[in-house]
Amino acid sequence: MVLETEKKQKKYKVIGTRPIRPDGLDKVTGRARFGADIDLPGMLHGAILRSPHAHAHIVRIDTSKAAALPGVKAVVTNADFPHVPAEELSLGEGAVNLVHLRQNVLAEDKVLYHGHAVAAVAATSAHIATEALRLIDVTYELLEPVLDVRDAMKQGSPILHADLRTRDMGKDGDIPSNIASHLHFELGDADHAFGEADVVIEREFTTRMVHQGYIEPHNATVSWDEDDHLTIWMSTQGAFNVRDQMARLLRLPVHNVRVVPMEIGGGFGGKISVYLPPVGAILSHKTGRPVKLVMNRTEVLEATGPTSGSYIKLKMGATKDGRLIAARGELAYEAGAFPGSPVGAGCMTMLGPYDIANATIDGYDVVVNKPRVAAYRAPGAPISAFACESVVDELAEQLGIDPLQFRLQNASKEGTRQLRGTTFPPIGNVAMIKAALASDHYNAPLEGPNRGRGVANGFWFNAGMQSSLNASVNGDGTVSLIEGNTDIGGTRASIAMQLAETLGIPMEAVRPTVVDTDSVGYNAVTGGSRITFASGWAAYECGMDIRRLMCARAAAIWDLGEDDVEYVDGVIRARKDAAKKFTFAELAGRINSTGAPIIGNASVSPQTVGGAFALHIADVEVDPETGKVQVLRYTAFQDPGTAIHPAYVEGQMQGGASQGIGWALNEEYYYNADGTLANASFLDYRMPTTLDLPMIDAVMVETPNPGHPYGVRGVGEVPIVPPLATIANAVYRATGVRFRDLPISPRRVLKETQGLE
Amino acid sequence: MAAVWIPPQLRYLTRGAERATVPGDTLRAVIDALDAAYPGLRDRLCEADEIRGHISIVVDGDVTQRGLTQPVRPDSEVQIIPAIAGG
Amino acid sequence: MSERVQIQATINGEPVQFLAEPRQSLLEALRDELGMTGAKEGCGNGNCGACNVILDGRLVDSCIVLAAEVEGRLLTTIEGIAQGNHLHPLQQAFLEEAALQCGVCTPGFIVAAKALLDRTPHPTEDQVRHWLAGNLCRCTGYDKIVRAVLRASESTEANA
Amino acid sequence: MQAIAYQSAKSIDEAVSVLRQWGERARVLSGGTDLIAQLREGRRHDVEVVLDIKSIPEARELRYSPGQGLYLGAAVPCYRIYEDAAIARAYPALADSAALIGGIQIQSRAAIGGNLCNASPAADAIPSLIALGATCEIAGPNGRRTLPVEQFCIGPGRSALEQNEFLVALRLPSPAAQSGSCFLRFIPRNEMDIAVANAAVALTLNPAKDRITAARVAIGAVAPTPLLVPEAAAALIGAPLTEATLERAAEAARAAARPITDMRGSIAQRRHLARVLTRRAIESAIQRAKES
Repeated sequence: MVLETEKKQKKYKVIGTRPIRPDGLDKVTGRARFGADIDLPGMLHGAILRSPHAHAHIVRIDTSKAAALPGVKAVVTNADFPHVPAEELSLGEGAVNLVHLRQNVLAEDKVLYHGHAVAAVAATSAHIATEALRLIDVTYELLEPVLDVRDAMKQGSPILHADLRTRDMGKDGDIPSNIASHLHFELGDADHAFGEADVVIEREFTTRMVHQGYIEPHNATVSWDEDDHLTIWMSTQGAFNVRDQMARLLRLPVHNVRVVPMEIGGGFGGKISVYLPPVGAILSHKTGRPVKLVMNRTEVLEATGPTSGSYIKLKMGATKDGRLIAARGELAYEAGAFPGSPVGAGCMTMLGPYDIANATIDGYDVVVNKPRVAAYRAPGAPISAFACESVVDELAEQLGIDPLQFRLQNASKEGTRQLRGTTFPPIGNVAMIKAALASDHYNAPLEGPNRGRGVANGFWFNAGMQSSLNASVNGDGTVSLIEGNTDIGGTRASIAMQLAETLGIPMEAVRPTVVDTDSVGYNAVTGGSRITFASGWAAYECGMDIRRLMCARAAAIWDLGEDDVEYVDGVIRARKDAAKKFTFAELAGRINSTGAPIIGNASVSPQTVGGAFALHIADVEVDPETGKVQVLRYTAFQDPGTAIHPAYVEGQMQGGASQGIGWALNEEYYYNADGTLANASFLDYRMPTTLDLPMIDAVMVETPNPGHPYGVRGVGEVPIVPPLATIANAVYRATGVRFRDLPISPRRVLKETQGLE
Repeated sequence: MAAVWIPPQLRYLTRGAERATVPGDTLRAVIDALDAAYPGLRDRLCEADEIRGHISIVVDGDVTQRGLTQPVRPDSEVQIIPAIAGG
Repeated sequence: MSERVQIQATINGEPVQFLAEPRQSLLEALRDELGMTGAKEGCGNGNCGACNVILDGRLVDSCIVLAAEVEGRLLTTIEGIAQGNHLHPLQQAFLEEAALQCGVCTPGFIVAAKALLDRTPHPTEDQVRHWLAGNLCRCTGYDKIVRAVLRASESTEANA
Repeated sequence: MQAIAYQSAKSIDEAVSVLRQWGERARVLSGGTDLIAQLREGRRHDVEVVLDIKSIPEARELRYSPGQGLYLGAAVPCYRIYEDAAIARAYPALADSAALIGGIQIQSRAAIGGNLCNASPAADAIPSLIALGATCEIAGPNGRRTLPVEQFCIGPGRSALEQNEFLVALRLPSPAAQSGSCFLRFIPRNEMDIAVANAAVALTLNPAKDRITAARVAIGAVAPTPLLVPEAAAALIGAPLTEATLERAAEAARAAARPITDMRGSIAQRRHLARVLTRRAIESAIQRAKES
């Protein structure tokens, strides 16, 4: 359902429609080529030996028996990598230290988590490669692991990295620490404001590591040629990022590395950093043959992706009349084995839905003996929103104000100053909350015992970054669009639609193709909710480029000045002579008989991302005897700016909501005391099934982003921000118990409601 | 003159000042002017001739993708924040 | 390298002979020996449904079937759902309902839904959800998938 | 995974001779949903031969008659049980188990016999088999023998099968008139999980349907093996159908449970669930008995 806050004239022809996606046919017939579907002549299969321990020195690795197994062609360890300097490498958003990246890909002198890669084999079959792993003899000297963020921050805790110092806005501490960085934000005067508050609530929250849970495991097939050219076929959110990471890690010129992005079976942020390609590269270099590596599910869960477990202490204050005036927060996020948790975004998004003048927030990025975290859909924001939206809910309750009304009267709007110091451009927060207040769901009675309704809001920045693409006009009036962004959720459609809109032609006349890193200009990752925004903007610029070229060509044909020709609704016409006009297809048919081919080019780095808000409503029922929570009804509201392809916007909203519901209820990394991960399978890492979710109603409340030619805001990430607190607030109303530790699993519900440990 | 918000951790360099107004039509010029007023600030923000990897600079509400060449207007607001990642 | 054995089966209506190692799963044989890569491996232990095929009329996870077990049996894979260039109503409904995002679970869902409609031509939403509970999708929240299956079930062709 | 050989036996004798030849290095494949996953995950390095018993007539036969009871071949997949209306009516707890093991895909292959032989403490079929009084038919080098199903599991993953023996079939007695049974399990999701706890109840009512004349109660995932709980049955037999009776039986199940804490559940949670599930299963079994 699309609700518009401004009466939008029917100004678009393509935007806002729901065409079939260009890559759909291949995906419903099984023809689409994903990374694991690659098969090359002479290809070897790789496998990786992983640490059974959470924290240990590697004393010795004996690969001789494995190397002797018939069919094994190479065995490698970290020592096979060239040395790299300890420099930062930008991953588009955020950065990674090259040494840490290399140590994560294959452990150097220490293993830092259960599942940490230690050695790798290439063999003539995948089965032989895994057999060979059992023949590699590794001697470990065990160290005490530290698994919880609060333990890791304590003095005297086991230290993961002897050289790690706490970084504080560009300045480093002087003693070894597991606290990789400390962030500090201040807005107004929180101390003073708390003195003026009538109601103050302070609570503590914890969350566990959770995984993105993409269905397709990581994969990479690498061919290192004799002339040091490297080709990588893989599943990645950012082919150019992979190219740059590989060039730096392997000390190769960038143009020696070509990355071919295959279809990608989900990423959610977890397929940006590299895991397999560097290993595949050194195996291929050693054997002179292409090497294919595909993770199994256990490897995916043990050694890739999760987002942080956390501890948050949050205090908020409000006046009697229901004004939020002060917040103080302390956020500690687990980074896993290497620095880089999303605590900064957690701090900066937490208060985004509110106009709150005084806040002091501290953030801590903390290493623990668990896998290095990766980005996960609005990284950091769901965790802090869980805390904030729980406290806000409790404040509203204490003040006797309806929880949505309370959110409305404190809602951030254009001009509201945020914690990071910036003010909001036009945003849709208020309109969205009003739509939720007026909705059928919020006004429907919820009857029956053990049921409750919860709401929560969420904010995410969205990202801009670099996009490049080009498009060729074909003789029959069709357009071939070349782009460099992996299409995870329908972006071929949303980009092609913006080009078609700009050109005034049907979407079906545009054929988009995602190409490799040698075949199009630089593109940043498919992430940060940026593709429909930024690559869509590039499509607009590219379309405008084509329009100019088409007008110039028509002017030449008619012997007019370029200014005498205009482009209106897909028709190129002389301004002063109604008889002189071409449809797009007519002029396209004359391109090659009148001059050079017409190719539009665009490269952009837009910044005016607009910001996105989501508000969710959930009804739940709790079985008081078993502690199980069933979601009965769920509605997601969101401001997409302009929904280019509304069906895929709804899909993002529904998908984000369901990931968040899983996070709230049953998903968690379960560690044994020795630091081994106990539930590294889809059997015991409990993502929602069809029976765990209701239909998820998606309501788009459009407030166009003035910073985009078509008003687009990113839509992919923000829908995962509110569900954690939405569910917790609903369970509170069903049980009378506030759940401040996730997940709200049956075990935890029984513990909190019946004292069953 | 552009208004620069000084993050709390760097205020020891600005003698406690939360805001500084400095001239400059690019981010580089703004940071140079800041460093002239408050020596040491540039080193905390930049490495070689680039913004440090873990720091983002926001000009008029948007995280700059253009680094030190980012244009700055006389009425611009500039914030210095930790870099963030998106998924 | 263990001894490869010869296996004969009927796949998507065609008699097929192939060689496979006894340790290879049916999924591995389809993908690596027969080049039929439509079925995907998502978990390798029967907990996600991405590898679904229909074996003698029953829906199975091909990752936990040995290739050697299919000797003499009938298989339908995602590659055999469309009739030539004519999409199955389920495939058409998945496209029109936008019931896929990344698309990696899609072949499994379509094969599973086909097995459902083959025996229950007009399922309720509950029946669809129950039948598809062995197939994981992480992108969609299942909403549009369930709608697509229900929509396809309204098509008379789906029951042909 | 290591190289293996695959053998499909056509008769019990052929299967026994393969087992005699390979001993511990052979494993029996019925549905394969546990075994193949274990092999692929590297948890069965010792296996060199997989012996498929699906082609042995006695292992794939499913036969029911009200007089003879149920003959359930060890390799019969789950769906054949719940899709057979007469069997599902006579042995509702067994049908409950068959419909709860895995998703549809798993039920196409997984066999009740295989579920038993895997001997998981949390197995979804075993409590039902115990409650319904099943007997195991076992073949081996010394011929055939039978064993009450509650004696089959002797530890997590360990069964009473002797070297070179295998399970051919299960026999379940015909239910008496006015009988009902039910199997329930608790999982955090609604599909694709291992039971945190489970319970099966089979009982018979008197002709007036106001008293229980016979009962068997079994619980799972709360001890190293699924447990028969005679104390729970004793609490039911002859007692009036009151809340207090049900609670006494449920409490007996709770008392019999001796679970562990692991990633799937805690000791306190499992004991509690043993009580809740037992009581709910009794209620459902009574209802089914009344409707039978």
